Amino acid sequence: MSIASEAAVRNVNVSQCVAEAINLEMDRDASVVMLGEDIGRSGGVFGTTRGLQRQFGPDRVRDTPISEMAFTGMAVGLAMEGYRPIVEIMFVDFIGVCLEQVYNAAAKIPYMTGGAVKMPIVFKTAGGCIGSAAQHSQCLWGLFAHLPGMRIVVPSSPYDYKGMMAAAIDSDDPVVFIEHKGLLLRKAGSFAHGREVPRERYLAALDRAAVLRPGSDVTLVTLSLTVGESLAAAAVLADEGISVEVIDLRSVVPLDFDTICASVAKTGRLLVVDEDYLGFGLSGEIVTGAVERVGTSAVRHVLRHGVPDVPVPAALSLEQQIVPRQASIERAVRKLASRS
Amino acid sequence: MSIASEAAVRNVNVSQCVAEAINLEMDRDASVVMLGEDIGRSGGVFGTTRGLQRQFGPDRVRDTPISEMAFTGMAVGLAMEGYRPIVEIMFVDFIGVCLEQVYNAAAKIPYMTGGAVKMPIVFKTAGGCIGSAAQHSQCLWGLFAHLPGMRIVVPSSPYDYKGMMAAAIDSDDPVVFIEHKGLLLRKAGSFAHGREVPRERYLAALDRAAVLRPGSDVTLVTLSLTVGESLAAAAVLADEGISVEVIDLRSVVPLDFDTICASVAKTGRLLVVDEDYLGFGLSGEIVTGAVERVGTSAVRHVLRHGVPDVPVPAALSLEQQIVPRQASIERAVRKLASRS
Amino acid sequence: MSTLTLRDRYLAMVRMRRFEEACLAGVADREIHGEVHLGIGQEAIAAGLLGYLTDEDALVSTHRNHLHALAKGVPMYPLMAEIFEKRTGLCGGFGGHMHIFDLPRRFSTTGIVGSTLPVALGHAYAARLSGRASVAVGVTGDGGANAGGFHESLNIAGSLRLPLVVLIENNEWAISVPFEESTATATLAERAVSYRAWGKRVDGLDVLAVASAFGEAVDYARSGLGPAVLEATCYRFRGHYEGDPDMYRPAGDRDARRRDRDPLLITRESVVVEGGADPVSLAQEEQAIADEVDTVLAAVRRDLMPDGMQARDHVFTRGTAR
Amino acid sequence: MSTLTLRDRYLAMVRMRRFEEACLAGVADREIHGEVHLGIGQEAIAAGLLGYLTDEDALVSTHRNHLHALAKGVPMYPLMAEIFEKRTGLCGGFGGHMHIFDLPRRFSTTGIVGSTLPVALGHAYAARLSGRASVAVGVTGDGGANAGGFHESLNIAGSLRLPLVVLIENNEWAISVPFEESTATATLAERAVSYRAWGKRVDGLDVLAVASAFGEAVDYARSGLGPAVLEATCYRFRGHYEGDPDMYRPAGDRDARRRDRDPLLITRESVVVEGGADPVSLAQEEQAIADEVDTVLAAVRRDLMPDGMQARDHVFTRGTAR
Ligand SMILES: Cc1ncc(C[n+]2csc(CCOP(=O)(O)OP(=O)(O)O)c2C)c(N)n1
Ligand SMILES: Cc1ncc(C[n+]2csc(CCOP(=O)(O)OP(=O)(O)O)c2C)c(N)n1
Ligand SMILES: [Mg+2]
Ligand SMILES: [Mg+2]
Repeated sequence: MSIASEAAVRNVNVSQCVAEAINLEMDRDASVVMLGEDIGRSGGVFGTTRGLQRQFGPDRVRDTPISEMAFTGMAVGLAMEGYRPIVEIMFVDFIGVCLEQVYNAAAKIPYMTGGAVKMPIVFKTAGGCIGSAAQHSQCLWGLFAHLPGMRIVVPSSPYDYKGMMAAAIDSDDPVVFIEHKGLLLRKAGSFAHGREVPRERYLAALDRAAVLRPGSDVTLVTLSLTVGESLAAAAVLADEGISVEVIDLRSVVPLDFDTICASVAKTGRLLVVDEDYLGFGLSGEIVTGAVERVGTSAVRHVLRHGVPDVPVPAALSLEQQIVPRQASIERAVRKLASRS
Repeated sequence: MSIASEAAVRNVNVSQCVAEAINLEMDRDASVVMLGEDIGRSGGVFGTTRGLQRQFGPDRVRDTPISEMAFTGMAVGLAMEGYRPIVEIMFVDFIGVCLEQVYNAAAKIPYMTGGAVKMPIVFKTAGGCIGSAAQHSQCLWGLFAHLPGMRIVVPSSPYDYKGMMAAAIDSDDPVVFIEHKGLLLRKAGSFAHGREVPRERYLAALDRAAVLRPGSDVTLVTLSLTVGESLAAAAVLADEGISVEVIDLRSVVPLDFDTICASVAKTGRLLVVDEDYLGFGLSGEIVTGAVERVGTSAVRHVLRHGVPDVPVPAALSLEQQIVPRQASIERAVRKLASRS
Repeated sequence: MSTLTLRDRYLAMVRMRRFEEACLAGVADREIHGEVHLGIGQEAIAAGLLGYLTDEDALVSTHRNHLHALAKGVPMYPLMAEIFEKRTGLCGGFGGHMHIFDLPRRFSTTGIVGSTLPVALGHAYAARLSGRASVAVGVTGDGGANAGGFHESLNIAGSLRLPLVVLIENNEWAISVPFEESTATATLAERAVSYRAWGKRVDGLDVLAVASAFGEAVDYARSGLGPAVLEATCYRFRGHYEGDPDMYRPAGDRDARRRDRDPLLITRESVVVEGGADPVSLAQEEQAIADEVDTVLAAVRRDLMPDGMQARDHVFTRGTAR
Repeated sequence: MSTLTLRDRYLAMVRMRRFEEACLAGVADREIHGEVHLGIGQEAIAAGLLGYLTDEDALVSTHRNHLHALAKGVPMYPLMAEIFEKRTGLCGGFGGHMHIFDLPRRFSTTGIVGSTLPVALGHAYAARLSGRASVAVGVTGDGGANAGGFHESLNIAGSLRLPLVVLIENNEWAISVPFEESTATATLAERAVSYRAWGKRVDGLDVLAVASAFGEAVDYARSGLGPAVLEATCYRFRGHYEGDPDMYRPAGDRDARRRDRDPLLITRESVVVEGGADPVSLAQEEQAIADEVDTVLAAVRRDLMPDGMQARDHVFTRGTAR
């Protein structure tokens, strides 16, 4: 992926890219409707739905009461009626009040009906750490990924935020779309990758990882905000003589093992950087999946860097110790690169 | 673990072992209270609380309305008052209506308070497949395990059901105690391991795996109902000349990697048998944790056998294709043993 | 009010009872390998729904759903075949008794208590979006009315004046927990005021009373006034599920209720005594219904289970998410 | 009725306002790095609680919890220190503003809307178990009253007659969603009947009216009659959180409300005009409070953040679950 010429980089932030995608889909397809808290009158707490209610009216862009169980269930009913609902769970941390409708209904109905009923629902939600402590900083893609029947999409660049949201709405499968709070207000121009965001509609593939930086010593697999952190780390490490191949997963379910394994076969060293909890989640799945595919002899060294299975603490001094960011990623790469 | 003399094997089923454990704890500690649906008047849909309400009264053994969010939250309030609540979520599949209080409150409060507040709560629930299709057959220990702050206990034998329930109630940490519906009504005498259940109180360690059968070709790690299935498979495979070491995990969080790795270092072949969904869960964590500890060269071959990331279907003909049981475990071992 | 006669409703009740008995046979013979919840004793409620709903109206039911499916016009054969986990079932045997879906008839179910109303609310919202004058019926038991989704859904329906009809089958028990013990108020219908909803409690053994009240509720919701809550009282005749030892209810009381307050017998009596039905022709019709159900049962029993090789179908990853 | 005077309550309100302003300073200077929700404009409600609760009574609050903490007697210093994420805080800096816990005072909070009442219900149940004549207060906003936990908790409290007092701070907005748009009924207090609960709506800018109504509610619950629902109306003076652009509310209306209906000014007026307070001595007391808060703020600012090396403490696995 090449860095676009400055001329082509629009002065938009990531939230605007999301709003643009939803806008274009709603415009072309009257069956797309949206439900959630503060998505209408305010345009979303991060602005990802700005302008939509004004354009499409309060019925299609519905500000709901704080009743997540009811409105996630509404999406299931709407999907059975032929609508394509987008449901916003403001922060992913709140999923504990309504996981029921997501995993027991939306995710299972296509299977439980023997394929007779589709559930084209997007569960749009914001994750990631921006300093709001234990109940407002989680990622939780590992939680959703464990439960079959849903695509789990986690973009990292402005281009993908727009294109993957469009593809998520377009998909007939239930999709969990996890934004990072720390990216939503960033300008496209501040990104090192995927800065160029076309005005018109486009779809970005929902199940392909991207090699953002080629390298030969270490395969670094990551997603969401830590993609940018990892690219920055890789640049520093290159100066130290460590060549890091940075892979942006983009999708958690399904995982693109073709891309991951091709890289690991080359480097023999696999580092997974994950802002979600480390245990029983994404990183274990990637390491195991790679070992299953290319064998333990090809995967010579593995390392995981993620939130070490503690809640996210309030104080910055504590938070910095457990949330992966550029400096800690550099340390992890150095540690892995030194093994032989 | 030796097979007890028949004389010592009491004519109790697993549910009675659980009820006995709770009974003994409630008797010695007035702060132990229990909340849940159908635990009182009926003694539990599987009988795991039979007799408790008669003995300890309706206040300490409270039949609740179908209001899981309220009564899991009650347990949090009770714990802050110095009580040691046991909460029954009848089937683990229902956790989607009340995960919130479990993972955002009970599991995090000890950390969020900087260690000032303990949460000695047992979330007792039944999982596993006995033919009740997509919404009543899940295991979901992988879901809880991803969320930090809780012990996840999954016993397989009558001895452990009693001893680990006692230890769970005795623990100051929040514990998720996952029973298997297919074991609860089985008699102690029908088990090949842990059949001998003392009448008096005892505690079984909450964080140790057990090597139930030594072997040299394949390390088979499993838990819950598939422990018995694996032991039966290992006996058949022994006749074919394949020596299987069967490890009963007993605890999912924390995992006892000392025991797992000692075995893998010996056999070089690791098979994880898991009745939970395969992806992003226990099996990936075990494989990765083993690789991290003993290195890829020591773990020569790995294989996972679990529910292949589809919901559990209704029909027996379908269910048998996806739920691991003795015959499919035998096939998996043969497959792994043949690799060199 | 619908044009159905008491006799029509009675015969529908007979059909429902015979259907449940066919399922019972499937449990006894272990053809149905999952758990099964039957609606025996509650037929007057389902039969009271007849005549008010079209395929444009939705009905979302619970774990105890067979009678509602029949009332919504779901054909008996694929319904029974799904309960029997056969490939000819509505869901090809993937769903089973707690997961009945008939999309063209806007009928669906869930096995999770409290989860019906949110889904029904979605159907009600679809009516609003599409400008259809249809209603969505969400069924719950007395126990399910204590789940949070009840409150959330009714509040949304009330504030948006959505055409949601909440039908509460109050059979006095939620498994082993009696209604009075789990509920703060004497009735559930009185909660309607909290949601600016129409509310009424009706004797659920009296099929005509149910029909008239349900007709009112549907009219109210359909006309755009907002949600309606109809509580119909009844009694669960059997254990919570087939196999439930049911030791928590006083046996004497249960037996008396079943003997003296069977809606089928009560309704038959009305049909004969008040409706002046000819007992002989009525018995013939009853027999014809029994024969119909027997024929379906026999055919379903001959059907094949689904092909095991398809167990990984119908999920986009086809069991290879990883 | 408590023995506190109007003047006492007014001075408590001043203390609350100054406290919130100190937090504001912490946000402005980026000392507090997480999000912060302030209760400015809602002081008359918290000050109305004073005098009715002891340490045996519990209070469970929301994301907007500072004033409730002060009302419950949580000491200002460790409270502010926790909000400032300092090691001297109530939770050593691990919790932060949305997660305030003071166990000896039975005060706790959660950042998840709708999750307060279930926890408060647990305290109410503890009162029953231990035979204490204490109450548990669960706070919710108008928005939080639409969450399922509201219904589930009140129904349980009503059916067991538990001493749960639900305090609804109806500040007309849930972030950007106005009360009338999200709620089926004109008031929230009227929902009390669904739970066989005491219910009342009170003007939450009138501290004496709140005090008297809260006293009634607590008496009712304490005497074993069951739960009470007190809805106190008010207005959120600032954005939902500090940094909220708050473009969704008509600015003119907001400014007028803040200018003309500030509970601090209203109450001060009463203290002076009706209570005949000497303006000079009142101003001195106000100044003393401002000084007290300033002193605490200055000290908190000097405190250290927690030691980063402890970030894996306080979970039994110490970050090595795997
Ligand atoms: C969320 C949830 N909690 C508990 C259960 C287990 N369960 C199934 S049916 C039932 C009782 C339901 O009672 P009621 O709503 O009165 O319906 P009835 O069975 O009497 O028809 C319970 C507790 C469930 N399926 N889902
Ligand atoms: C379950 C859940 N949903 C959504 C949120 C996000 N959220 C935080 S505060 C809030 C509004 C709360 O409104 P209200 O209860 O009226 O309290 P107020 O902020 O007005 O004091 C929302 C939607 C949350 N924290 N938890
Ligand atoms: Mg019932
Ligand atoms: Mg509010």
